[in-house]
Amino acid sequence: MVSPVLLIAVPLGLAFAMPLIALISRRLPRFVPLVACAFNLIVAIRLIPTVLSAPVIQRIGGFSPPFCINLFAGPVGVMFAGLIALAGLVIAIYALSYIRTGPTVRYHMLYMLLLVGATGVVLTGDVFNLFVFFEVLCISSYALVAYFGDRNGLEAAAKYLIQGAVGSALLLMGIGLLYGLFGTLNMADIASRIGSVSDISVFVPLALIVSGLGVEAAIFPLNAWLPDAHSSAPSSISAILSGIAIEVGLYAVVRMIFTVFGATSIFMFLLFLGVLTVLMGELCAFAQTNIKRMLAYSSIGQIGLIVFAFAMASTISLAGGLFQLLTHTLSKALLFLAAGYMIHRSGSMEISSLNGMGRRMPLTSLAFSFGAFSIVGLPPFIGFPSKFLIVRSALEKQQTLFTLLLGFVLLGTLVEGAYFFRVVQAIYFKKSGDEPASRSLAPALPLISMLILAVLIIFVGIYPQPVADALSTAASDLLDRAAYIGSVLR
Amino acid sequence: MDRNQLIKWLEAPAKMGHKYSLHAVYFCTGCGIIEVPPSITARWDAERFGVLPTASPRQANLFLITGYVSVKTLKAIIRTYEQMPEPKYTVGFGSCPINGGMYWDSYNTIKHLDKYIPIDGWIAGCMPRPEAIFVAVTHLWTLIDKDMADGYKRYRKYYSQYRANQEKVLLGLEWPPLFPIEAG
Amino acid sequence: MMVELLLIVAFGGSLLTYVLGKLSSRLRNGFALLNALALVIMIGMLYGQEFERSLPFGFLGIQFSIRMNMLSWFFAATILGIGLLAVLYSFRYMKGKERLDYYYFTLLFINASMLGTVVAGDLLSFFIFWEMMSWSTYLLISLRGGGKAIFAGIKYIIMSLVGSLAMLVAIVSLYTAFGTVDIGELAVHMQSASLGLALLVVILFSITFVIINALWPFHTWLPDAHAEAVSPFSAILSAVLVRKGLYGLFLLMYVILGFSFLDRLAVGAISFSNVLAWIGAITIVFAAFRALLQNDSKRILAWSTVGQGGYMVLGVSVATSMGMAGGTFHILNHCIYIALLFFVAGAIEHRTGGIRDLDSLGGLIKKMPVAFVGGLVGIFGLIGLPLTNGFVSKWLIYKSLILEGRPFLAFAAFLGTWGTILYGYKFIHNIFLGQLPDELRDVKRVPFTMAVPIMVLVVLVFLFGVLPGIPLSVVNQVGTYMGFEPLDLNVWGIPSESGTLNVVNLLAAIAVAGFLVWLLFKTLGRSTRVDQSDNYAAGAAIPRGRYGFTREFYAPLYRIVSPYVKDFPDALFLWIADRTKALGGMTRKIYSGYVGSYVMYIVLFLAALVFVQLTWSPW
Amino acid sequence: MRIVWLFLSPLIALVAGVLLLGLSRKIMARIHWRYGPPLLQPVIDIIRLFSQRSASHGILFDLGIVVSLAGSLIITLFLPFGNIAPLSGSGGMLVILYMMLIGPLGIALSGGESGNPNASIGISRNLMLAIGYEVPLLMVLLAVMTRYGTISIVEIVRVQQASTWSIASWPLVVSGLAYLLVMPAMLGFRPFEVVQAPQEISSGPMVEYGGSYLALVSIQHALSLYITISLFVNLMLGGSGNIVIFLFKMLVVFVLFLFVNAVFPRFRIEQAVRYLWRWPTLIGLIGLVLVALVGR
Amino acid sequence: MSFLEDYAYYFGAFGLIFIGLLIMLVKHNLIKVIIGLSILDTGVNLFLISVGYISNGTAPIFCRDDMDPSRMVDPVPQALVLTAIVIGVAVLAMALAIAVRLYQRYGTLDLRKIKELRW
Repeated sequence: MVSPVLLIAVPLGLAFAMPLIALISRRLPRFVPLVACAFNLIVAIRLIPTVLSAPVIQRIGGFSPPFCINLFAGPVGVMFAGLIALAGLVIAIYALSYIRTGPTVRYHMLYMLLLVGATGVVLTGDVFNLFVFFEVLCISSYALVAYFGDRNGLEAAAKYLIQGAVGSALLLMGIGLLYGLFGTLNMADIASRIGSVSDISVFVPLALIVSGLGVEAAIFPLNAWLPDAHSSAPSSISAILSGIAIEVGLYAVVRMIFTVFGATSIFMFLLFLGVLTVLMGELCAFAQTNIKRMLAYSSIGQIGLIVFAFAMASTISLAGGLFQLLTHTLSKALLFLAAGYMIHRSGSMEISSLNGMGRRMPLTSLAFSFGAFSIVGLPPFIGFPSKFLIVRSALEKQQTLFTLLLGFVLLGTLVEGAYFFRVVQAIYFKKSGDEPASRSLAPALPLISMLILAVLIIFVGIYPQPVADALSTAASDLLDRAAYIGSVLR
Repeated sequence: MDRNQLIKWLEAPAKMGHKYSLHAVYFCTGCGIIEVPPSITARWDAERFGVLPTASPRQANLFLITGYVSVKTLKAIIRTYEQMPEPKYTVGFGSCPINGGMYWDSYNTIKHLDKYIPIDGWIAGCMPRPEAIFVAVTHLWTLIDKDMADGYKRYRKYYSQYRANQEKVLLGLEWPPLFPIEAG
Repeated sequence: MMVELLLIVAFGGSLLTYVLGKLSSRLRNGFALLNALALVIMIGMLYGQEFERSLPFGFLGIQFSIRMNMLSWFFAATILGIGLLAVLYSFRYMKGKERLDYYYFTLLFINASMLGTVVAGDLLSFFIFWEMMSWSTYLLISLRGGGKAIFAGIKYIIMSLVGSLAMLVAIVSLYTAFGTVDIGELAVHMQSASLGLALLVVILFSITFVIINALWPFHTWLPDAHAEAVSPFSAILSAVLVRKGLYGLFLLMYVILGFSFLDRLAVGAISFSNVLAWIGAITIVFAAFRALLQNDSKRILAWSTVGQGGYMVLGVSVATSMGMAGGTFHILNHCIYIALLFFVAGAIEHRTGGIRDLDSLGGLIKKMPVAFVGGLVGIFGLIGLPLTNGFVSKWLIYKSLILEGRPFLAFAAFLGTWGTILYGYKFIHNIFLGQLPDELRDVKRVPFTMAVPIMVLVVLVFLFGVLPGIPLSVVNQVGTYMGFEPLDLNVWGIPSESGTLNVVNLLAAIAVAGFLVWLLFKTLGRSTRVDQSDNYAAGAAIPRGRYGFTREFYAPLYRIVSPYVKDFPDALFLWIADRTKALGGMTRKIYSGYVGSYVMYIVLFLAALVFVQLTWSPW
Repeated sequence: MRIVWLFLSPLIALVAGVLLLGLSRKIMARIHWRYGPPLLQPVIDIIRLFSQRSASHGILFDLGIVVSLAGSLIITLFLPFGNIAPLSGSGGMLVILYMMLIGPLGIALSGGESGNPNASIGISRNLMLAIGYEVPLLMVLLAVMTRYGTISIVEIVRVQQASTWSIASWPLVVSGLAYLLVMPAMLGFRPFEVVQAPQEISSGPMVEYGGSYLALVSIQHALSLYITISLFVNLMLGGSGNIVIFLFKMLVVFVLFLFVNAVFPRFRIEQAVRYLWRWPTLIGLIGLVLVALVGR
Repeated sequence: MSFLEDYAYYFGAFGLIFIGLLIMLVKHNLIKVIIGLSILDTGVNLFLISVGYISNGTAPIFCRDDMDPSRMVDPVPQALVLTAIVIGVAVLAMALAIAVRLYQRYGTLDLRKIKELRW
């Protein structure tokens, strides 16, 4: 029986040991994230069978809940942890050759801290702990966005930081209010008492927390930092930000709303917000000429889709939302990684500079198109089952409103298809301008990481059944407040 | 249509056809063409003789050269003549095609048209009246009957001479020879 | 196991072709051909079998199944047949071009996906194959590169995406309503479905199928896509891929819903079949006149594909056994002659160095006799002259329309045929007839491997035209499968009390009359062959280079019709795309780059939450 | 008997057509106050043409003509002539409609092969004019077929003989009017003589025809005159059981349109198509709507 | 007065928060914005402290038997605030570091001029 604490403790320890490791050899720190992520992945996979039957509650400090800080390793948490480890691993492999300049030791350290923060957020059962992990995640990502220290990176980091800080201030205020109301910080405890106070007094912390976490989760209109940060960061960081950071933010929002507040009435608001986010994100992306900004806006659109799915609050829709989350993590990571090397090769982020890339970098281009197809939701890629589940859940509501909103969401998908297909065409069919079409592959390690993602995308796309089963367990875990409270406050 | 003719037609229907179906390409080279419209319209009605204007030399078997022939026109005349299907008959209309007429001393007028294409008959006059066309047509009938309207055969036979004459005055032709020219 | 094997061979073959291409191009070509041939043989062995069974795996809890019946077989046979010929044709056509491995792979993959759609036994796998077909087609349309091809590709994939999203919603609503997507089970369940659901499903499905079948007003992707794709693939697109839309309509109208059920959806005269029929009629006329205005050999053919789709829909929507037979048979016929025509256009393109502009061609009959015969026969089939296969199917369609008392629809069909004559003649005239331009003096003949598919199709056009009973018996079985009375058939035509068709009589009459006239012509006429420069030009010697009338062939008619047959739907869709982009440009202005406003958004969001709470107090 | 008629009816049609052609020249001449050629002048012309040596532009140049004439000959087998229609059971009106394409199409292919721009212009005019008059004509034919509920022309004739002529029966009278308006265009008579237009485009598609080619085209022309008028008589004037009466009806119709031919100048092709798509189409449409409303 | 006494901290806290937000909204200089952020943080921290504050309370330690638990100040918010301050400092340091680098790159701290990334 492995303990979920290891998921946090080991990487954290390794992160702080990084300067020491660097003393031994300058080349060694590069491999530390690899080791940590592989370890995390193994632990998470080992944990999954256990948590599918019953969640593992890890108490810290010997108290029993609600007084202690506890880790709640339920299906969702462990799956997220596994996902984070997986994405982290793949991107770490990519970064082995991608990150060569700059303070690489700090990069890897910050990277590990980012992953630790993300893992902590998804595993924690304590509201304040959530905040702390969030800050770990955020601060390391601020630094990582500005990693190259170029104009855009710094500007994006500054903007990200200001908005993120406002968001965390709001979050902290919300947590303070919650504590003031209930005198406890344990999620399960708060959840069990939430009915005891008036609606309006619950509303204020809810609003603060949703806005605070919403900044990180990039819900419209709190997402102004996202296109800047994602487009200016190093591609590996864009991938992890897009693939992990906003997902974790979303997870936090969902966890708070579903489990802690049980606020069913906010769903309608979130529903509209999700649709709005989809449309905004996709429309903005449609008008982009910068590939990374386009991908970043597309992330906004995907977030909208996930919010839309979550806000429908049925088992299937949650499973769909989680599946879409998985899709987005894998595909967007793949897209950013592939785009990173294509940008590296062409030296420009303009879409027009990718013309004819299919001949120059065949495998990278292939990976990019897999990612694009998957994001758009074409079979047999992973995007299709998730889209299928979301559509199914919307239609199972049997209400005109939901069908209508679904229509808008699909409209967003259409726009998404339009700009992704445009890029795929540019890559494969447009003639590159002056450069002779010499063929050069990306270095092997990034290719391996892209390959892993691509294989996963196709494999899950063809055979989604186990993932879908696991995710529907996770979804019911998210939905079932009583079970959550019961298992923590046992 | 007497009886003898009927028998003759049965013997040689083609000849009958050639005689009574003279479809003419009126080559409007000069002022002579002014006499043609009266001849084919209600006043004189050429159609009762089977004479009918056609639009294209391919459909015609009578070539009526109406008026003076300049060097430039000659080229078109030769081309048109060569495009007509055999058997074909040529009639020069008015004095100009015969000998240059009032343009006899012009540097640019063809005085001897029959040096360049074979002519089966001439209608003299300046202008000949429309009736003269019908006289010519009836004469042509007799010629056809006697197989004497053989301009097209002559053209074929003496093509190398004709071609040489044509090339001399026109300084070369743009189209290949109609018939093979034997060397020498 | 035969069908599973078929799919495995189809998909595996395409992948293997790609791999082999990396080794040797000869091996790849050989294998591609062999694969296509094997598929044809296998589908031949499947003739007449009818079964439905579920596969041992599924997708998200939905069991996959496959079915094979005459309907599937009919479509599968056309797909694989044309696929085989297209592969054969590609050898020379694509020779020396870039990315051949990719080309063959995608071509075979598209064929395999299309095969998948027709043998799919449940709507989900149908959808999956459908989507695979869509995106792989998109990947092949733009192969040629260049602005137009890329535009065509993006146009296609967006419209196709609209269709597939609509279909996805339809399929999922069926699934949520009945808990199954198996076609056979759905057919049973649908009879008890609520009208609202049925209406939704029918409308959504129809959008999809109308888009892929390129019926007005969703035809706009087709002319671009077909014109810009490489010719063997244009043939596949036009001949079989577009007709997946009809397969879908068959499934929807006759297999799943059943016609009696469709009739219940009618509001007065506005019934599904009526709407469909009128869409078909508009398509026919509109496409015919649009094709008149084109000046690109493949674009003309592409528009004709649009128009011919209208005929099929007309026939299908009449829903008598005769109309059905006509519509179904027309699918087969169109598949034959349009593939033929695209092959011919491709051969011309191949040999003249990529000329598709009808104004710069001419006189090629002397240079490319095989292509000419192919083109002429194809156009005859397209027009539907007697003794070609197009005649029989059109005859059936017209007759069913007239006998059903729908003269206006029949009028549209006839008018479309006349339009077809005009553009068909223009196609023939501007490419093959007239004067040979100087720059085309040394055009070579059609290469052998390209001539073989052309000749095969020529023979088929005549064979099915003279002995229509052979294909019609298959068509009859398709109709029977869908629940129609079988048509009374002979091998030479259709005996029926209200107007019979006897093609052999026609053949005999034409043969005898033609022979007699030929005899007369040969015995009495004497003619000498002349050069093209020996031509009447009012006595002038014609210019050496070019002396023909091809430009603005129907200029007076253009002047009359062009204001009325503008491609309004196309303009509308482009306008929408343009506006969407402008909207995107506008909306993204809110990300102004100034942090103060971003912080403001956060505050405003909070304020909005408070406002919502205070106004409606949902929490 | 049927075999005999199979060969006889094209011949009769041929003779009738050639006679009509001769008659037309004679009557036109009389209207012009000319004496005019003999009645058999077309025969003489054809004989002359056959005896001439002509130029050929290629195989299609020959074949097109042959196909065109053969196609025209065959239609006569489908059209009831009196009561005789040897092949009418092989496809009905639809086959006739399609077979009527073969004539112009054959000439178009043959003329196109000649490579003469005048021919191409003539052909394009021919096709444009065809689509011009086909619009109202198809409406008329569909009205007739829908009215009688059959596509068999023999059946149509039979019904008319049992009751009354189409042109005299109620809803079809409108269609009949439209038919009358498009008849000159179908016959190629003025004011629709744009296809040949000898003064303008040197007789259009026929510009390169000489000799036997022109002979065959003349025969085809004669046949198409016969076919067009015969179709009108069969569909609108009730055909006839009696050959003589049938021919008489044809003659009347023909002379009627000859008068139109004689007194009109020529439209430009645009004007022709505009005219055909305006009045005849409008009337034809009204006729079709009436038939659709009245039903069988 | 008891009302003011009880809630003065809250007013102070929210006042600081609003001042901080206002500065962030209206000031264009990055340093000033960071100062605003700091004030905002301080406000939030003050707010957290005041949640657990009891006037005239005692430390939450049972060192004598007669300690009244209801008079004890809640220790948890203090722990929270401690953490929050640390985090705030980290963010502040990060922000200032970025500001310095930004100034090196752009030569200005005016946020209206640092607008290369937009739309």
